[in-house]
Amino acid sequence: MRLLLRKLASLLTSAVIASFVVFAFLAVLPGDPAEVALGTNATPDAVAALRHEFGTDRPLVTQYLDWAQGLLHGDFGTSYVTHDLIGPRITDRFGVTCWLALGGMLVAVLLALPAGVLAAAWHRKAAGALLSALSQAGIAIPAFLAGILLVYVFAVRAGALPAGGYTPLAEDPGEWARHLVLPCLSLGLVQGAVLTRYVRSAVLTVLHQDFLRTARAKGRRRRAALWRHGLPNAAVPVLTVLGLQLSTLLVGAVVVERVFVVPGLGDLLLQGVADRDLLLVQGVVIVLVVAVLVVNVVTDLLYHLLDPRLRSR
Amino acid sequence: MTRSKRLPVLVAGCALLGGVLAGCGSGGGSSASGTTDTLSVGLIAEPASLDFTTTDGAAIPQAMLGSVYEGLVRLDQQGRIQPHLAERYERSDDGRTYTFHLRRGVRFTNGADFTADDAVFSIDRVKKDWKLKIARQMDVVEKAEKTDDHTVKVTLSRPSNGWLFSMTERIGAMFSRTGVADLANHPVGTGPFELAERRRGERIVLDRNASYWGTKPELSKVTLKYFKDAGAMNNAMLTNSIDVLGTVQAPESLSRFADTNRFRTIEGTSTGEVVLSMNNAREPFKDKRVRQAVRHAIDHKALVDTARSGHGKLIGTMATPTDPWYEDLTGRYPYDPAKAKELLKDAGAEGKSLRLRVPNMPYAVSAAQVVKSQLDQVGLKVEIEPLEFPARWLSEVFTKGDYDMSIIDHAEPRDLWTFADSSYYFHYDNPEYGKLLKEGDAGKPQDETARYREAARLLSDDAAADWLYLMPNLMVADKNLTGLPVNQVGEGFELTGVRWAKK
Amino acid sequence: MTTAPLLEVTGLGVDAGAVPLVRDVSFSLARGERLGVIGESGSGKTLTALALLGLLDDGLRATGSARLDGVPFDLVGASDRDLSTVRGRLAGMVFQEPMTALNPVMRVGPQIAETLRLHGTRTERAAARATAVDLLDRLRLPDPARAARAHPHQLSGGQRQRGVLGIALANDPALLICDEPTTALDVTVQKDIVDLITGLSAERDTAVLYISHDLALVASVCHRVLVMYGGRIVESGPVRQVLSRPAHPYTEALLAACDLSPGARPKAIPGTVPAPGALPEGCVFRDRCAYADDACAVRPERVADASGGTVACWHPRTGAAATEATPPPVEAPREAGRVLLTARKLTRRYARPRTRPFAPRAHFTALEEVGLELRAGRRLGVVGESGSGKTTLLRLLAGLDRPTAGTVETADGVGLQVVFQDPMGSLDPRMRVRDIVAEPLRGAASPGRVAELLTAVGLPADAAARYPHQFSGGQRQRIAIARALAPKPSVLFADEPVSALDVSVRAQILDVLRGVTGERGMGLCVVSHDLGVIRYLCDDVMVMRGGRVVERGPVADVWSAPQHPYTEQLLNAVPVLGRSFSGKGS
Amino acid sequence: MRHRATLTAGGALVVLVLAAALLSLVWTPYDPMHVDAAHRLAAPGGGHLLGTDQFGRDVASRLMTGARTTVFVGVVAVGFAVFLGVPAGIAAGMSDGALGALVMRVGDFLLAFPALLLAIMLAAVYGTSTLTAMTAIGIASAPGFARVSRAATLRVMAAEYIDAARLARRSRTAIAWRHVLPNIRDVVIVQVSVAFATAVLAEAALSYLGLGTPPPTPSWGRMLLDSQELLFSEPELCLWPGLAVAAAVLGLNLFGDGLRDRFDPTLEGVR
Repeated sequence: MRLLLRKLASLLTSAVIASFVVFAFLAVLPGDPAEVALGTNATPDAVAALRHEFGTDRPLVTQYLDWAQGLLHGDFGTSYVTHDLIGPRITDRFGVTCWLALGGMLVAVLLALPAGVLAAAWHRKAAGALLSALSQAGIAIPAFLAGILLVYVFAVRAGALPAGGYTPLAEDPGEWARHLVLPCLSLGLVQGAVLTRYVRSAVLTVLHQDFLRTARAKGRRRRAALWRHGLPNAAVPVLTVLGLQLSTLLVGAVVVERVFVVPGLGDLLLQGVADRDLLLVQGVVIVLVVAVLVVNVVTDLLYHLLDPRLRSR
Repeated sequence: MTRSKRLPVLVAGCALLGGVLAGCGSGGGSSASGTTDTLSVGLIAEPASLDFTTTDGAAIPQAMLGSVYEGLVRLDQQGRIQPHLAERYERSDDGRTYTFHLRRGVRFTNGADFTADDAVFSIDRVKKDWKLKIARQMDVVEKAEKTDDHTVKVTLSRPSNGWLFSMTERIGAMFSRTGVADLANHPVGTGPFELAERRRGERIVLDRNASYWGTKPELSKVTLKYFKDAGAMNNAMLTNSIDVLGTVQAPESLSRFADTNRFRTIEGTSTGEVVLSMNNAREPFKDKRVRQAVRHAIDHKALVDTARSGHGKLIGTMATPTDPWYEDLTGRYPYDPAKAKELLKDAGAEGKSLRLRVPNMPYAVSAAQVVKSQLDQVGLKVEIEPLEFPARWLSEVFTKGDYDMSIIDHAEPRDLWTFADSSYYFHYDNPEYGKLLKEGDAGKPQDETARYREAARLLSDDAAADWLYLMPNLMVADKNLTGLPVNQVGEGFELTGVRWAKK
Repeated sequence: MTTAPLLEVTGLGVDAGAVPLVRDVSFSLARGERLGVIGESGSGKTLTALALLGLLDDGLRATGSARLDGVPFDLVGASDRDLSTVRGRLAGMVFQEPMTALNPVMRVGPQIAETLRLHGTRTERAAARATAVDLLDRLRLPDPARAARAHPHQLSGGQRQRGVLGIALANDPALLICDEPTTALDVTVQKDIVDLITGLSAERDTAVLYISHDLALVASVCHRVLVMYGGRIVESGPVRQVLSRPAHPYTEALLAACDLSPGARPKAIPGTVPAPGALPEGCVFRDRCAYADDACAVRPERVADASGGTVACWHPRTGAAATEATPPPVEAPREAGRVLLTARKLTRRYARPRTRPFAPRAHFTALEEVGLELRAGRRLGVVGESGSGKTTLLRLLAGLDRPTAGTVETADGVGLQVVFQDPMGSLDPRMRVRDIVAEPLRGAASPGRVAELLTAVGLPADAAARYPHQFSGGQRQRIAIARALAPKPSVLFADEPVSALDVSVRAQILDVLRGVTGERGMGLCVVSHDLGVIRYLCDDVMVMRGGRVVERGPVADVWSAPQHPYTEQLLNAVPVLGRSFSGKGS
Repeated sequence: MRHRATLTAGGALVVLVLAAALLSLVWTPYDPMHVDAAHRLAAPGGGHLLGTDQFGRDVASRLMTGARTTVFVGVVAVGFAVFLGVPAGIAAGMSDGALGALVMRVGDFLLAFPALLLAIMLAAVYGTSTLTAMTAIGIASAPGFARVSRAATLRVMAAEYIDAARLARRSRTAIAWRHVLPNIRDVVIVQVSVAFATAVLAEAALSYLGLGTPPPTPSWGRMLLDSQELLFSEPELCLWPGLAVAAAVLGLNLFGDGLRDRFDPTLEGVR
């Protein structure tokens, strides 16, 4: 409980600093949002009026405080470009990105757990070397390249799955799933390869630990000892990696969204940058950063929960 | 205010101005929804609002003009001005007075009759309430008066052919005196369609206007589906969830629609000239010889073949085939690297470093790479710098004029005047050219054609810029659809004539 | 013990690929018998034990035969499935390192209960847990119920080893294999564990295979002993006979090297333990043996000798232990010189991490009000178990740490240097020996000075150009001593100077320390947990416990008449060879 | 001796990429930026080893020049990260308490801004260029260096030879130079190869998003982006840059693993 409070406090500090950094960073963006909104057909008066309407003529500190205060209430402000509330747009997109990241995570875990454990258990055999080699190859392939290859195989050649696009879950669950398969695979295969290496190394470390020998000395068979005593211990370092990976996936989704034309946060972010939609970019970045921070804290807490050595401290 | 003071609608390629449909027809077939009287059109770039009187951008008139709103006059597929809500109109000999005889029995979708009062109201409103610079086109109007319920007399402060043309565009749209309360969400017009539903981020649905004055559309419902990206739209077309792919972003993707049993590719002209602009105010382009050298150095055919997979008509000046003054000037500067080198040598501009600052749109970046390669061949050193569009490109290139060369699609129709304003980012400064445009604008319609043709030639000869190609109006449609327009001539998206072929 | 043996091992070998690690190990073990296996690191004693239960690492392969009474198959070469029915039921095992032998994420009770349920001794979870608590109680763990609920990290080393012992003994096995079970523990704890093992063995007629490098400990535990060297058994026999009248030169040399008793003159075995695969042809001990001759080029068979033991040697020793042959060195009585360093009321506290924000910091007192005086020419030993504060004291005295309270004063011109415990970690692996030795001289070192220092500690002069990893542990410790001597300090501190070294080279290092400080009239302060080392090396001793000094005085006085009960307990806990032989039946 | 095979294979791939990059400085089969309408989308073989792209540019030449971009970005970004991260890590490791905690906090905080996010933000402010990409990747990789060098420094500082050096009255800087740096060198070198691989991936991703090296300078990510449109008709155009990225990353990873195993034999087989 104390730990939870402490972690939350540190999360809050980080988030505040992050919001400040993001704001400061984007405040120096060239390009006046009011000018952009009105396009080439704007009069200077109109620009000034709009600038006032947006509040971009106020001092930066006021703007920051205003924005940060809004954030606390979940209010991300109104877009300079599209004139609608940013909050709901981010929420919409965040859901999509979350599905992608979670789907990718699922693929990665389903792939890496068996592959990593087997690669470790067979580390002196050819099959183990093969698994390691495959995971090495997997790590070397960027997610977007995996995406392109998957599109080629499953969409272009086989025509079995859509090459891109997205259908909301509420609209058609079947189509939703069909559209998510390839993006999640391309995220998951690569992260799975990375994870496989960590699982393998965690299991290998455990394999060489005394308590596993103790377990076998008490009559556990090799595999049962690994399963009952080895894996719970190997899970501890793997969990940390999982947390880091979920963060990686959240951000990695940006690229994969581009490959598969999925309307997620990354897509929104790139659009915001192109439109010079300052508030939108700020909003998306802060959401991503806070998401990463939250994932880190949750991982940390789980880590403490899983490892009694840390728990009692 | 001369016509030349107008600012253009700059469109970064077909991305923003989708295919514009016009034409006639009626029939059967089956739509994305399986019925024969509905249509689904895929477009890129959703309008942020439905009110083009306060919000700029090509997407709103694309969706609204011609379908929901109509003007007194309209453009036909050949780019000629035809009477529309006005049955006919007369131009006085001095060219300062236009008398419009309004069609009777025309009703707004809010039930009100369309009368001379509405026409005057609409014209005055542009002058009074519109916030956009485009409204300046109405500055030339001295007064608009109602002669009787169905006649309107418009008096101009000086003769202007351009004004009549602009009445076919946004500013000519007729509004109801009682229907302008919430234009952003509840547009009220006289057009063949009315707004049924608008879902932000997804679609605009238009229903047939049951009380339309003219030939009623075959289609009872049209859905404009907006996509974030060409890929998604292509997929939608492939999976039959749209019937028309309103704009083909990358010509390379046409290969996916090669199945002639399902698809038809429509390629026509648009009003978008893809211009390789050269900053006339800066060295080395102050020197006409350097500009000429650039025009000689570029193999336009090769450029279209490589950067556009061959899709795109070659043009030689700021005019399109649907402009009355159009003539083929592509032979003025044939591809001739030797000549280019010679000109550069004469001008002492060999080995100059040039910044080619282009919007980061695929068509512009593609073309830029070819331009760079070809200019490098004649000894120039070109550095490509893609800038985010619209924000950075607008502020750095368009507003500040901080560039040597750029590439952008000038999508606005009849935009010769952009070269007449020396403060415009081309910074082309030739009084002779301005004079020609002024005379053309003020003269009789036939003078307009002659003068403008002359101006276009002058522009080309002066190498005020280089015209890489004409952006094609490239669409893919279900093969059973007929009545789709081939050419994109104006701002609006006319759906009236589209129909499914009979079985 | 006339019935069939419980365990019969014949021709056991272990190979790593083509490299033989253990060869031709044969012995038998009767019910209730305790058999010791003695050897230095690399002798193959642990591998032998692991091979018996099929617990060898993946790359290793066992050959030969090992039959356990009541098991229908040969333990060597049996499948994992078959062996798993033997392990934990008929044979239990206790490992060297209690800190890692238990599953860190599982409570101790369930780990013991698991063994019970695995072999069907108890089927109910609750019953198994209850039995586990009983077991811990029998292992004399205070508050066994709480210990069963604890995670391993919440227990001390001794408590953990009792847990491991609980796992091994849960199903009342006929055979208990102990691999250095107390090496990682303090002497007083070691005594408890050893007493437990011998007690339970006697009570339940459990046979014990007890592996250790500590001769005295084996002597106190076992009836019989096997001496291993180079992967082979070189000698075996009743413990008393083997350790008092060794037949094999290696046993003899080992006994000589580790005898630090008063008046003894320990003698190191020349050379180092050869790596597996680099063993000489013929007798494995040939190249280090004082008696080796041409005959030894042929490997001697292990033959029974008259007194019931076996020995593999062409020149078995028959006489008494070699220690008696060399008289103790005669040292001139040393005068206590001037006071070099005075420490007063040294206290050191460490802050514990805050348990919650803004809570007052909790402190842990490592050292409390300790004072002492070091004089020229005197050697002070500081002895204590883990957590006694002895290392903290040394760091404060040497100026490596600052006291929370109290003062350390050094007389004018007095330099301090330290010889550290770990000869691996105390030398920068990236530096050449000459740079290491010259470092305290700060560039003022001539090659001659370095050579001189190296010679003083018994290293060849060409050592200067080499890197630390090219030396053995003993040699590295000599380098460390040379470095410490370089700036001509008046006081030398030594922190457990020999505890990381093999038994056979300890004596050398102690002699070097004694020699260099004696010659230079330096003050020496040695910190050690090993009472033998202190007694051998020092004039005075300070016994520490829990950050305080419990007793101090001249070594001879403290040993002969300890004043404090803890000192007495400590002294009694240390197994001593001679003492072990008395009062033990076989 | 498995690490030897890993090291050799990885080294070979790395050398291949480096060689291609260096060679491209003086020679490529064709001008990688030369547009040739007459030979667009030429099949591999014949005059063009790997064919040409939609602009008729020689793919092999572009791959070679792309290697140069990759190596350049990697070297500068990783160099920047080393320069930033290693001193910070050593300082944090050598000073107990506040400074160490601060450096680690900053590092943790930076971890919440992955390279991609940084690059997007930087690109928004300073525009897309190789420099922004390099800076973003460099900043994002720095915490990794700080982290490993701090951990390694802590290990070194716990060694008794540091105590010995303090007894020899060595100054802190001298200890850092003479003892810490040489002893964390291996760890840093391994991290360099890991970070380099990450940099290659990040550069490719950024170029693919259009936020990296601007055209027409060939970069592998950009080539992938450009060829994606042609996936349906000319899929092999995606293959070459894809293979190049994978080979470079694979090579660096294998090389790093090999080095790691070689420097620390106890870790052989364990990651």
